[in-house]
Amino acid sequence: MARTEIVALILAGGQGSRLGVLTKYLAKPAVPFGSRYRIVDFTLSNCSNSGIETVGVLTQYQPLALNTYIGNGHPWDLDRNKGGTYILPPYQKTGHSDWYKGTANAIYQNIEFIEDWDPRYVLILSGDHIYKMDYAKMLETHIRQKADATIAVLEVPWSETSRFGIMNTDKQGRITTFEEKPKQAKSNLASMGVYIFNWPVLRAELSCDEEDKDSDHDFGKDIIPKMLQVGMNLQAYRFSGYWKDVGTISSLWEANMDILDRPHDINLRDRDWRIYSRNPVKPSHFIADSAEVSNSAMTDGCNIFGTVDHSVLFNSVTIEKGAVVRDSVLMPGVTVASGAVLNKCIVSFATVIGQDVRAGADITGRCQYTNEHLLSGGITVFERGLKIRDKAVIPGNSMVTYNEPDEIIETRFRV
Amino acid sequence: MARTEIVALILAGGQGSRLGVLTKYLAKPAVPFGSRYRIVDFTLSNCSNSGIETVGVLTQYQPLALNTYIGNGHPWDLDRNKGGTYILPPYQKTGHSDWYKGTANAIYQNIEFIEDWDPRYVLILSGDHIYKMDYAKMLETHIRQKADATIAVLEVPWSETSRFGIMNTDKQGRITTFEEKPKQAKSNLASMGVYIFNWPVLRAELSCDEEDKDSDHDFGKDIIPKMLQVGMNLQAYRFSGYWKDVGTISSLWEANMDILDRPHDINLRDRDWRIYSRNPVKPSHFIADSAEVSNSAMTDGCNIFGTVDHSVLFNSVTIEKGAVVRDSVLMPGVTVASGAVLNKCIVSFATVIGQDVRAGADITGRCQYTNEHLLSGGITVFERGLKIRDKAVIPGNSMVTYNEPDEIIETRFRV
Amino acid sequence: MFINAMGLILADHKRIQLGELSRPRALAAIPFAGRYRIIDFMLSNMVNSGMTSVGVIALHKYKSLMDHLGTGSSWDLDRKNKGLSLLPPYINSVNINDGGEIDDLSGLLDFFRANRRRYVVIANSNVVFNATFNDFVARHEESGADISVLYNRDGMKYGSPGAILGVDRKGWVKDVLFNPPKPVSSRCSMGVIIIERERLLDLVNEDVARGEHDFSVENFLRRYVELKIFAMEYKEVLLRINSIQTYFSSTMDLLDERTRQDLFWSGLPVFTKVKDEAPTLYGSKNRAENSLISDGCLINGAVSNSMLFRGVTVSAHATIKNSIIMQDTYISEGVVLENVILDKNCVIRPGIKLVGQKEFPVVIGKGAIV
Amino acid sequence: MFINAMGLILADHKRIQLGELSRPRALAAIPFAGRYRIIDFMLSNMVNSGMTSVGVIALHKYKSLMDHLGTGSSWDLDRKNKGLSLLPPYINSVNINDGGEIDDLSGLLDFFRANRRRYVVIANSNVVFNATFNDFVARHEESGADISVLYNRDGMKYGSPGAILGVDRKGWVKDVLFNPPKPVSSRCSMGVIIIERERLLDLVNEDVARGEHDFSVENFLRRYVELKIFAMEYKEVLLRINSIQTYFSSTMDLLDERTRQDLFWSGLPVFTKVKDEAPTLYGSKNRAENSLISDGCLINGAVSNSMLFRGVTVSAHATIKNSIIMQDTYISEGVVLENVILDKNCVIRPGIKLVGQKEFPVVIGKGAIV
Repeated sequence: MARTEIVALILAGGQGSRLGVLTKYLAKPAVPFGSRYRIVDFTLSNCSNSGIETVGVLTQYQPLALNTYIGNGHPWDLDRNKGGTYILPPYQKTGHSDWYKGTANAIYQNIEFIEDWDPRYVLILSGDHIYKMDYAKMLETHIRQKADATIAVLEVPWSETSRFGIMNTDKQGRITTFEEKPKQAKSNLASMGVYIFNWPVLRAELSCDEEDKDSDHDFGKDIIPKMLQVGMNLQAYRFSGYWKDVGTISSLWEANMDILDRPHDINLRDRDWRIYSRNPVKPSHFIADSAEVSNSAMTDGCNIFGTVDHSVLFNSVTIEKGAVVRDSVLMPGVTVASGAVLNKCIVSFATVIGQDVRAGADITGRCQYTNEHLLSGGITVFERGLKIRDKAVIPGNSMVTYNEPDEIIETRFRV
Repeated sequence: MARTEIVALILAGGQGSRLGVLTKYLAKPAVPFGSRYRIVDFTLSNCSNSGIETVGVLTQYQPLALNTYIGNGHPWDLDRNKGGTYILPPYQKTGHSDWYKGTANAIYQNIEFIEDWDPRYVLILSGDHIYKMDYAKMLETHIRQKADATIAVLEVPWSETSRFGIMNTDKQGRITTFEEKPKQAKSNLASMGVYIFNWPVLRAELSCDEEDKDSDHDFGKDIIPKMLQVGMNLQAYRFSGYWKDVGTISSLWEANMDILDRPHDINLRDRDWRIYSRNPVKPSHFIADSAEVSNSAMTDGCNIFGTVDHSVLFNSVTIEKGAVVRDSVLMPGVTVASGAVLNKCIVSFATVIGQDVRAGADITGRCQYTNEHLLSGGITVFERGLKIRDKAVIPGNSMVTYNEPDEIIETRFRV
Repeated sequence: MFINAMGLILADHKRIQLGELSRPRALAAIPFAGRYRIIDFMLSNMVNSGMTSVGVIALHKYKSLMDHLGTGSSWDLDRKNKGLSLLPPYINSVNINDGGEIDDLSGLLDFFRANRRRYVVIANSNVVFNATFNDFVARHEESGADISVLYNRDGMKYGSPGAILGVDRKGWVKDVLFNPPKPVSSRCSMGVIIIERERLLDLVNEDVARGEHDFSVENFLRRYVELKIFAMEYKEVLLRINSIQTYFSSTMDLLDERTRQDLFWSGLPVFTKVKDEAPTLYGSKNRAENSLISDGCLINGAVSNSMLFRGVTVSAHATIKNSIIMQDTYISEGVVLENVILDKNCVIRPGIKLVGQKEFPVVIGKGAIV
Repeated sequence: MFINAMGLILADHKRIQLGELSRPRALAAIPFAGRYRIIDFMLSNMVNSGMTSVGVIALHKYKSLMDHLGTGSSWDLDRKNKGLSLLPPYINSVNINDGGEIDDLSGLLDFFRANRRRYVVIANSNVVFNATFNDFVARHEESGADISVLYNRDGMKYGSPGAILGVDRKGWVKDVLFNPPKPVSSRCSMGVIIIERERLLDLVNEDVARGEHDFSVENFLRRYVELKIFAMEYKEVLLRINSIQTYFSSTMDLLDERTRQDLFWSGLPVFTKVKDEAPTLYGSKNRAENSLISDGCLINGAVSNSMLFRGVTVSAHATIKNSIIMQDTYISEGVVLENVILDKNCVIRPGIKLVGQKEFPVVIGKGAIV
């Protein structure tokens, strides 16, 4: 094992602009999810549980929080002397420098990093999906099928095929054609954005693609179609189980609610496939005499004096007496003061909801923060580090972000 | 200790172009030094031995080798859960992105990183000096003197003052004026490029400096003079002991020879202040019957069948029978084939010197690789990963770098 | 940050046994406060003081302690030069059963020789508080004492208080009484002392030479006539665990706001082994109040005035009152528990009723199926 | 990479004693080959096979082994879930001197329960070779055997060869002779076996039930009649350390090019604890030849056909021939050594002469001042 069998590369460079203020200071993979986790915990834990020990995280946009969150990689058992986690932003080479231009270009720019490990296989992952998957089994299939590349696919409802990259395969699972967001799909097998490549093959394709002036340098649009065109053996690896792209506010909210409504689908209590995360180091949570908690998930450091229903609370959330929180997601350190009522709200780090605030899906109307471009269904989002004025009323579909103090925002503070 | 007392930041972003081909693929701090070390090992070990546990390494140019060398920080005991080492390249923020423009700007761009640790003090270091220093003692002095900033200084010969930033101090050690490379120095106390700042003070200065369109955003040129101008308390902290800037080929060569000629000055055998490095995992070195080794340093994995005199060999160097190496520095994996004679050569990673090659200071004349701009005194430098043709003759002051095969270079290979 | 001291924790205490809870493990390894083992508090105090070298003397039943401490990484003590050293008794002969001897103190001497800090903070593991030692070490240095000892004013509070200190006006210890029937003072040793490493080495070497193998805080205090012992008061929240009763009442104290704030929210984190449990899920018909509940639980029944450790399942129609339920224990439907301590991995079958008294809680050992 | 096996190394062997070298430490912890302890080779083989879970059973004198292994980070085994587990005898009673019992096997059972891999590779620590177990585990799986055992053809080479295997044409073990006066076959067990974890658990549980507490590779081989044991040959370089003589000759074998290449330069690294020594410095008038020399030495004398460990000082006019000098030993001016083994931290005073014979080297224990 002097050479490294497989290197995983997580594409975490996108700005995640559809998540609005949630990614204003954070790369998307660092966004909190599911009471105890960050989105990237799922991919990192999958790597660790699959026995993959060398993981590069390709960042570009706001990598700092992700960098400090991943740190030495210890929470995922990825603090290896050989291998481990590496944050890979674009860098300056002799004479020139480039930001990452597309998924394929991002890998192209890290050929040197990959070559240092001399791997047989490279696993390309995306940092913004919620799922549990054993990549070792996928690799076994890849090797058995003598594939040049293997793409993980899952069945999606026929009505949604037009949102995905769709694989058409023969009976043996070999991919015959690939259609990016087809209007009339011939199959409902959608690409999960999880690829295993033989490294020499991918290296050649990346170099070739880099020369192509017309290419978008994207795996789905460019690399895969070209490989199919020249007749390479691309295999589809079928995945069944919970999988969710949390790229939009509504999908992020839904995936959080799935933890409550469909706990067995993603099953966070599976001790043979733990999802690891960096621990906040807080005491057990406290449920006071006055509290009422139902259909909810919470974790260490919460202090609950009010009513919480069908909500996901992250560590160190305080719900004061008389406050009511429903169908909401409250990120670490959020305080909801007495008398406040939240419905279908997503509140980012440490924001303080003032007394008697009313916000969310049950409040109709519009305000200066109404954002129907990114929000729907009444979901209301608060930026991190805000103090919301007592008694403020905030209608659904609002994206509350600091500009200057106004009738809704009293002040902001550093988180 | 919930907040971090002090954060160290190592400026490792410079291209180190005066080191020529030695920094073609490596940032300067990653250049091998002293048989077992990389240049940055001294600064990292100083941090670790001083009890500093949070270290940011600001990189820009070719950070990859440095990134993989530092890895999880374990060799320096800096693989902390809280703290540890962080590679900090410039990154993309919402709306804009910048490369580092000067030493002060590099720190400015990492204000967010520093703020995350909420430190009282910030230690600014340079990644290309060879010295052993207890920063904890410097911090004690800084605190005792109630300084806004403390600058480490050492006495240099009066004849060399014009090459340094010179501090003029009063009797209590408070800096009165600072002169950058003065023609007529009033003192011989030179800045070592080691600064401790009270973080709130530095943060304010950095923000102020960033606004200044005329500033070069440099600590020595801009930040320090401005602080003196407004009457802040800047203290000089006297250091005595071995210190060397290895920014040029000749100073790098000299510092390597110092290990042999003045072993007690830097004293690598001091068990109370070990210099840590990433271990190459090789067996003990082998000295054959036919070998003659004198006045030399070497380490694990070497196989010596020839003659080695007054030279510094890194791990896994092979000297074949009949080869002669004098006054040279051979980096990891170099092979010198039988009959070859090297004098005052610096050979980078894995390069193979062919049979009967003659190279270095005792060969007069010029060749296509002669470089009197960067080289003097006959020092001859070889790029990494070259195979030098058997019987080639290479005069002193040559910088051998691959362009295409010629009468000197047979081929090159990946290292 | 740069504290010039190292720590030494005594995982066992000859006089302290917690019945069923002590059976499978050392005192230091007894689970406490939902997510922790007792030792976590003292270890965190040392780490929060900036110590990077801590030894733990374990004499027996150290397996769960070893498992808990692991490489020390949870306390950031997985140092290159062994930040955390478990010091079990070393067996120096070929086979213990062939009459080998156990040599506790020579391992200890090695530890002190290998870790050169000026001072050593030696602590029993039965006291729970949240503080750093930096100021105490500085005051010890100023005092010129051979040994400094920490105490608080708990002397009147407990029936079996340990070592009561007689202290003069300047703070020097003039008298030490062990478990006196009628305390002469309310100053009660916390079992935490500070001593110079070199001085300690001399004292231990002396003990070894005398054939004395019993290393304890109390033995040092006993020497108050020949050694200058300085007493320093600790005024914040402190819990003492001396018995099942004090274990139970200390846990219940954590439900008190002030105690909880002081122990957990003063800004100094309490580190413990990370378990990567799922978040706790509350069902639609649970009733939880005035309780501390850890990660990984499933709460479908009624829980009040109780402490639930990680991974506890409370089924529907179960009622838990004034109880302590340890890790991964399963409470079936219709169970009724009051004043009960259930150790790890118990299963309480449907409809079972267990009721103890506040002063005499029912204690069920590890892994029991009731 | 994804090997479905865990490792178990037996740090001691009842029948193997290396005199002075064994006195302060377990067999596995004896320094070997300049930078290593004997166990490093087996540990590296396991790590290079992709194992992330290795147990080490140590029965006595395990202090230097504990110090050497540390958190396991040198072998990249400082895993979240304890990659490296030292399994000392667990003392389950309150005080061993009060008649407590030592329970080796229950700790072992816990280890097997906590680490779920399909196969276990169990190895004695006295064999030195460099290989991965991946192919052997695959062949064991195909064979359908209960146990597979590795052997080589060393049977005729050593006087006291250990277990000689009688093997039929298909590779099944039909006879096992321990230290026979006249070997019936040259197939000599390497003391390395492969067995399914579940099967092993059954066998150990059986042993426990029978009151049998001796866990050894040889005891498994003894059961060749009731169990199907498959023999697999290892054909590369192998050193066996059974005695001071074989320890000495094995070291000298390393000066041979082929042995050195096979053990160290085959592409599989041999990991050991990193010491961060300085580079070795050669003075102007030294004379070194045909020797292996480790980091941190100062060489000013004559060294030939020898093995120098880390941090050895050889003063001017000293002569070292056919010798093994361990870590941090100091050789003064004018010393003459021939066929000598010096343990760690020795000081040889000026002008001292020590001469042994190749078959009977002079052995000087740890820390001696001669």
